Amino acid sequence: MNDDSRKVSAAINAPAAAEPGRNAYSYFPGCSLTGSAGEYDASFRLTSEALGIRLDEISDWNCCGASPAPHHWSGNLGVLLPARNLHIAGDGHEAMVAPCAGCYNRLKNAQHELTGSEELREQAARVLEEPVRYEIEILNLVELFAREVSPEALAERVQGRLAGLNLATYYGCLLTRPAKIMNFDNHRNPVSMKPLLRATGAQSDHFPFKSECCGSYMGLAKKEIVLRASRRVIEVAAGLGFDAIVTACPLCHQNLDLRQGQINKAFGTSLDMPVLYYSQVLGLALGLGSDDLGIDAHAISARKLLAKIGKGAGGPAAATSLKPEANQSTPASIGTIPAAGS
Amino acid sequence: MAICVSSTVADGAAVVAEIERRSGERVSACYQCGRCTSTCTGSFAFDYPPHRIMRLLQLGQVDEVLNSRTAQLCFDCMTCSTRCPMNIDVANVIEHAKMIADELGIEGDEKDIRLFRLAFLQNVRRHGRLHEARLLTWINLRSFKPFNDLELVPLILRKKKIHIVPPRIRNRRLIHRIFREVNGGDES
Amino acid sequence: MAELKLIGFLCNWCSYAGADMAGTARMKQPGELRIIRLPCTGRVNPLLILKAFQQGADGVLVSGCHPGDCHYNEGNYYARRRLELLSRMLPAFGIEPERFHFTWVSASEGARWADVVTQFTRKIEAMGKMSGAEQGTPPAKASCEAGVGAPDEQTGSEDAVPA
Amino acid sequence: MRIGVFVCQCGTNIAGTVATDKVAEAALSMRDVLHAETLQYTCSDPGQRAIIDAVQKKGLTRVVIAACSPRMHETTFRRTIGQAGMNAYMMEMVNIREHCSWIHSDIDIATDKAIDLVQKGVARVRRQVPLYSTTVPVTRRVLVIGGGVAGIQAALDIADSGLPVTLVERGPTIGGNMARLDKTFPTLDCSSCILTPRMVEAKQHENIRLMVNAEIEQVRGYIGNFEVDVRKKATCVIEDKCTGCMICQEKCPGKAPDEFNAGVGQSKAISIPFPQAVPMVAALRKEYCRQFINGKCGVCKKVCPADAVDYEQVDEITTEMFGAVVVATGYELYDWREAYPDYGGGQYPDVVTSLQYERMLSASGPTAGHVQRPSDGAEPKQVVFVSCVGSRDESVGRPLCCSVGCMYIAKQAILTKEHIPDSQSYVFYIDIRATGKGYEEFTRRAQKEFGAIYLRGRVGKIYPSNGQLVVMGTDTLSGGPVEIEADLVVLATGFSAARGAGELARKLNISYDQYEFLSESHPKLRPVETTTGGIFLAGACQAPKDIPDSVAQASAAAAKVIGLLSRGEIETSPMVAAVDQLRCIGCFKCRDVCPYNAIEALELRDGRQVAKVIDTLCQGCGVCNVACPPSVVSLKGYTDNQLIAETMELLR
Repeated sequence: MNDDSRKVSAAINAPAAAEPGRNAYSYFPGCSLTGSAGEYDASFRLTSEALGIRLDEISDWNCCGASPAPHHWSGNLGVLLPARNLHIAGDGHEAMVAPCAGCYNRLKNAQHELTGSEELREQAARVLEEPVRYEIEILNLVELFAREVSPEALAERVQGRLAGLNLATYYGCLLTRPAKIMNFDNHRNPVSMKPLLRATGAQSDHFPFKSECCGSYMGLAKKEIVLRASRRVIEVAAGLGFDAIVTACPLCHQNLDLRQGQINKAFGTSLDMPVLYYSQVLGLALGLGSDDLGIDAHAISARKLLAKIGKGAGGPAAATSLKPEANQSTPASIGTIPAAGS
Repeated sequence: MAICVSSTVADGAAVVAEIERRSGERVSACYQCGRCTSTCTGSFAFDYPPHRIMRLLQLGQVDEVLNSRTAQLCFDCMTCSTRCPMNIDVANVIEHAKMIADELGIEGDEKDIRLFRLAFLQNVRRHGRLHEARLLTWINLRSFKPFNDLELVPLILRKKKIHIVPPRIRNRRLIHRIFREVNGGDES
Repeated sequence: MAELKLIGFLCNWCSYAGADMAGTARMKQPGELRIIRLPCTGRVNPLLILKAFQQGADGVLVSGCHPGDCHYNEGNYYARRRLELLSRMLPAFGIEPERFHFTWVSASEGARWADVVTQFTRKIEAMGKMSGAEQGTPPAKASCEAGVGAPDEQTGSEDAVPA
Repeated sequence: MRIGVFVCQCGTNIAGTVATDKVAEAALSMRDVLHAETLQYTCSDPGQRAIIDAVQKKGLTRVVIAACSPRMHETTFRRTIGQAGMNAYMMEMVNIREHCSWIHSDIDIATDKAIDLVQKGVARVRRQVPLYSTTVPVTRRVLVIGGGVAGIQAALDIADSGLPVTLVERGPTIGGNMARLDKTFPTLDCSSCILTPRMVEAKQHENIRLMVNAEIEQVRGYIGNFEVDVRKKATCVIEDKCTGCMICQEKCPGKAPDEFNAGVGQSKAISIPFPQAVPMVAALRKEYCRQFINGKCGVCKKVCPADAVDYEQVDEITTEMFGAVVVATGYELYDWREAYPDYGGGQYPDVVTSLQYERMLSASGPTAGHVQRPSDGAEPKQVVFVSCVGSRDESVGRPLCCSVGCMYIAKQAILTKEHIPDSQSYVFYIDIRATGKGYEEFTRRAQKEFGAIYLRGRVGKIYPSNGQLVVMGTDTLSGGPVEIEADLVVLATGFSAARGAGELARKLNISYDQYEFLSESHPKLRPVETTTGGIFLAGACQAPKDIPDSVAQASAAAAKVIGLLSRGEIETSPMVAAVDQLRCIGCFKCRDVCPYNAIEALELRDGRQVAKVIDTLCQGCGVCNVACPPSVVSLKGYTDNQLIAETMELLR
């Protein structure tokens, strides 16, 4: 299987491979990918390999600080922790890739702040005991694949392997916001995943909740926020007939997948929506094994979805039409939410 | 800058000015259309939805803002900022209100979220990386909710989503130095 | 340091009106710039600008209608050609080209005008006054006088005119 | 030389920041100044009298007035000194308000600057000579561009005064956007009932010539004498022959989008936009016509009983002279789709624009007045109106208020209830702007009598769910988010300038703003004039406007045109170029650069060829002045000597 996929990559990326260094990236996995999101790491490495992209993991990287660092220490903890990673990420690479949307966001924010403040650069230098290097280009995996893989080449190679699936692209918050720092295509309507997903033969209709929030890191401290926000994302996707939600963020994944059972329990729903990492979907399209890609490591089984692939069942009826299946003429509710915390 | 917190409009103005200075946003640009609130992810758990936070700041009522659940709970998803028709980064304003509340030692009622942030950073400070299992345990014990998320544990174990041994980086000294730097020498 | 002397040549239809609008909207601006009104930037003689520098201007700003919007159809295009050339020649006269700025501001762009004035003034402030050596360097002086000639007070035609 | 300087205090507008006494005092020490005084309001009657007094008592020969912008009051003060017996051009205004007191807060800085500016004005006026205007005859014909309600009103008013009018309309019929409306606020008059008679009147008026399917190609000339090329686009229908029987439309097999119905329903490749169109003439759209796409069809030609179809027809350009032009190009709805992905970006069929909804409400519309939602034809029971889409939204570059959205939403909410009695309308608004006569009462009625529920807040998101749409909004009055399940969502989209408005403005040489709305000469005192003499504005081409305001402005523009052309001839500006023919070397560089062809060759008696300025053509731009190698072309009022003197004075 893996030998096969190497050939795939050679075919897709023949011209790119000729340029030395261009498709070798410094790799920052981040804590989640070495912990609960191990399958994201595995699938990213495998897919990259199959696509002829070399990943060199940064040696001895540290936590980016995630959300708590910038929030609770006004003393620049949110800059200094990622600054060390930026500092050691270079090593002959022009760009680094951080598949975790949270890390990506922290790293880019830190870079932005370092660029704008002499004082911060001095502080970083004091801690690092040498002038801080922070200019390396920071990419997310969506951007990396968009840059390295042409939809035409991918389509030719995968021969519509994922035909019949309708995949909801889910970007969440951290990839795209704040817009002026992230510069991630169109922050109001991000579209970067779509061309490659379509190239796999899958359908990818407009998903109105693509940049709504899943509830972020509130899972541990204020679970009701996550359950409520994630429920809506999943419900809308299900209502529109999507087969799976595709994400590029371990935190989103955790909220949408791992907590889907909690959502069902809390709200009496029976949601059963597979949530896949973008790298897993591309890996599947490239013919990599679902075990290797860790599809199984998810709480919500993707078995039905896997069964669909290859059968070419013409695809599910797209739910873009708003014709009601049954005439549910329930009176519209105005759900005014009381101001006080419920 | 020393900040005197008071509910009087006159004194509130200084805090609002400080929030504006740090965030680079103008609260007076808000015309209360409420679009931030229309899709705010967490507002059902907040006491003031984002447009009311902006309004309170416009009126200099900083006491309400700094002590609000909103300031403590807003998790910076920035949905409001993306949609604001006046290009105000509302989340950024709330973020700075939160930081000023912290500096002033305002604890508020939402202990769990503070605990989470604290636990997270202690965890990182010790290992250089986050150890998720330890974070979960620590929070559950400290928040006196030992059974929170317990139903997930078998699932997590079955799906091999957890490491029992904490990950550690080699250069932990540097991490300690960073924490010392931001804590003004105090490493705790 | 003595006060900076900045001169702005503005066309009547777009930029002068834009500056009026900035005023009407009370948009505060630095106080160094003095505006001279012209019908069109096409009326701006490059030699006049050299003359201004020679006489001690620290910066000269010319502002007209946006390309395509000239009240006289194409005056601003003539201005652009002439003034770009001038800009390239300034170093030969010992004048830093940054001291000269040519831009477009429309009648509805009050905010833009305020911004242009502020930016330009800050830039010249940062550069400082023209050094004495630059003023009246022989080539500048020579061409200015050959071209437009110093105004002769006696040619002011008051006395020839029945009042 | 005896110069008088008058420093205006403009109440506290100037005196608040400029020490006007000091300015006057400083003026007294300037060369040839023998009178200086401050005046409280120079432009007022006592102010002007003070100037006349000083001129006459002290024998002043030149005047400098330091006050507001010359763009505001130059003509006022020229008249004043004219009354004092001086040549009107022996006056110079310096701007110490817009360019000084209003933009500075430091009194010393502002006062110094004001003194400098007065000094500059004195230097300039010392070199001024008297100038005299001439007159040119005017063409007593008028061009009206745009056949909406404003253009129709202006054309009728002007034509009624006896002046011939050519009304040029880009589309196949006059009537504009108003013809597409069902009812009008606040009276709920039937829009067609009040407009179509006016359309017919315009068609039948002996002084009006209608040109539909026509666009302005090029404009030359100036006030009183514009030479205009009009392109009459080929529609493959001979207008004079077509009887409007609509058989071609019936038989045409080529489907085409229905532009008149804002995309609701479909039309044919050859069609008449609507049954009350004026003129009642079919037009063919080649891009949808099988004859042109496939090269074979010819149905319309075959069935036309009047033999009016001509596939070989080509565009025609006609050139005419006009003394004045009224621009009434109107508006179109802002295209919201790109900017509002959160509202579905046009992907949800049941999210419609207000104009589409208007067509759905109209008895003459594609659904014959039965409100049906586009997705399935069902009658909507829950209708949500979303205000300010593409209005009051800086994040999409549209901070302006559309000025009519609040009113037409109220109207549509009322009509919804009338059409579907068991329906419920919800209106998301930010502020209700209802300032016209009877408007406030009207919006109250929508709520009180027709049960529309108004929610104060901007909608964040719309998404489909279970065959309905969920509208996520806010009610800031009750304090928090609100969600409504809707059958149909109507977006109150803002106004954009008509497509190509900026391009037309450039052809006409008039200014426009960043949204391509055309600019009036002065927002208060010259609201229908443009900065170009002889060209006037009417209706929503200038800014978003409702029907009464458009009609009022059209009549105002008509009055201006009639006033202008009633004189038969007009004064030209004397600030034109002049050639010193003794020193002219006959190189004709001036002629090459002149944008108005206002310079011709003149043979002197000694056989020398020299340049000569045609005063009536010269517009006074001064491009020739700069181009002249020996500097012998000079723009009166802006001579080299004057400009150099101003410059030198500022650099003393």
